[in-house]
Amino acid sequence: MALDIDKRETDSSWMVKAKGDVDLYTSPALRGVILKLLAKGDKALGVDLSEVLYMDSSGVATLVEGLKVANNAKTGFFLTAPSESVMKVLQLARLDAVFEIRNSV
Amino acid sequence: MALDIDKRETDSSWMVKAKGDVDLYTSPALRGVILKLLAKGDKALGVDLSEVLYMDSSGVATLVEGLKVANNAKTGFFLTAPSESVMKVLQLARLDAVFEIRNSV
Amino acid sequence: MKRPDLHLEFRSDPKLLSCVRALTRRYLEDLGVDAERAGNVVLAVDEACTNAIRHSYGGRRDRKLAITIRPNADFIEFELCDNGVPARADQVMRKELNPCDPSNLKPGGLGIPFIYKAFDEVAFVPGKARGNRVRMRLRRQE
Amino acid sequence: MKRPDLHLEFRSDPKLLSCVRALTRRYLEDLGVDAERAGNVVLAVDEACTNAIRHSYGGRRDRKLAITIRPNADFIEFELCDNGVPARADQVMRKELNPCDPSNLKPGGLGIPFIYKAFDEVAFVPGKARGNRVRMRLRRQE
Ligand SMILES: Nc1ncnc2c1ncn2[C@@H]1O[C@H](COP(=O)(O)OP(=O)(O)O)[C@@H](O)[C@H]1O
Ligand SMILES: Nc1ncnc2c1ncn2[C@@H]1O[C@H](COP(=O)(O)OP(=O)(O)O)[C@@H](O)[C@H]1O
Repeated sequence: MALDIDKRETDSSWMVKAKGDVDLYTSPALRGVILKLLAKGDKALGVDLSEVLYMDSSGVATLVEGLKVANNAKTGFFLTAPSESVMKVLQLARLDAVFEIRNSV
Repeated sequence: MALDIDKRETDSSWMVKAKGDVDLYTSPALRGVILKLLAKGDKALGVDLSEVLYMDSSGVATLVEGLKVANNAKTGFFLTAPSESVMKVLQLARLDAVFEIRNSV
Repeated sequence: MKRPDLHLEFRSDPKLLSCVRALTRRYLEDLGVDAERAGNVVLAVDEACTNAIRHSYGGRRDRKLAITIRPNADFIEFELCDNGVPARADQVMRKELNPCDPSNLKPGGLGIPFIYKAFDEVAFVPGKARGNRVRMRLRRQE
Repeated sequence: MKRPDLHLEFRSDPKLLSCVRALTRRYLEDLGVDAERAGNVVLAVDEACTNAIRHSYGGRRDRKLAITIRPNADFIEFELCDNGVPARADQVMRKELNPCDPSNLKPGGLGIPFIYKAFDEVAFVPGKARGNRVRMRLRRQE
């Protein structure tokens, strides 16, 4: 299943929106986009997960890696409106308190 | 996948509503309900296919058998609001002109 | 020959057909096959399985069926194998449907036409003593 | 032993995991497993496959994986087999996750805990020379 990835710039941040399943096949593309935007280092990065209906541990690892890189660079990193199934996986991973989660898009 | 089958009586007809996939596994149950109601012979019979998202040739055969029995008994027999995929199968079977198809439920 | 993408063996139980359809549908969607063609192929694969259960195995639910999905440069090939009664060649030949005559309704006889309609190439290969292979090919359009 | 309901062989290509998930999900739905448990099982099966592709096969996409789904009176059993590098027993032991320490973020190490979380019984059986079997059992609640 292909993952659609859209980028959008706002005044305060970069927003990356993923649509589809994030798994071993698709997470490398998401990782590439996230790391490239973080490398610019100019703005906070938000990942919109409202239309991700499935995410596995490779997707979670991608988000953790993004957060680590952002923390080291003192850049903001947040998740926006994760779908119910994404929230469940973050909870299973005991990572739901580690990410800044914003509810609206 | 289980098929839900509901019966409902109106002034002029029996309405049978199926929800789910109609295939080799589930069509015998639908056939049973249709033939039993037709055996009463008191009212027209409508089959509501608005929530059938998949139907195979065994489902089509069930409807054809119902229509034959109804024709022989001079009872009305109609299909109500078939979903797009049910319409496609009836068209593939070249049977779309044979059934009375009503649009609203 | 390259390893097939998918090879699904399943018990000849009508209850399992919804799983066969789910797998087939997802595979076609992932390849980007458009919804109309994919719908026809899902139906046709289901019909081939239904025929194998009913006719090759006489409705027995404890036998083995296998579908192999193999893509190559030109086609996506679906092959269904059973070990039951071989089909008679004259009954599985290409057949097209005419608009049905309302005074001559027959419940049945749709599976074979649906299979030929969905696929670009179809070959029924009955085994000598037993079994059938149904080879169904969809031309790639990407 | 009774014939399994489903036995899916697939190429070790991450692209095919969505088909494995679709099949697993539909099978569980048809059995009436509730959505929360089914979601955990779909994830866990996917993680077992992901581990086999990454660790047993070192990312090679042309190897064979097989999942067998066998129901019995008490359990639904999923067994994943590969022919790759056997896992080290100490790395695939039951592991539970604690709330993550934000100052010590590690991307990884989630697959094994997800597998033990979803299933009621899990056994990793590394082959002597090569291969792994991962036997995962879900207790029936119907
Ligand atoms: N797998 C099979 N094994 C044996 N006979 C078969 C098989 N598939 C089809 N046939 C034969 O072809 C005929 C036409 O099949 P089909 O068009 O699906 O209609 P139906 O199954 O409703 O009779 C069947 O009645 C059967 O005699
Ligand atoms: N199928 C396998 N074959 C070989 N080693 C495995 C297999 N599955 C898991 N392992 C080992 O167990 C470790 C933990 O797996 P897991 O919890 O999924 O985390 P990760 O894959 O992110 O390292 C892996 O790093 C690997 O060393």
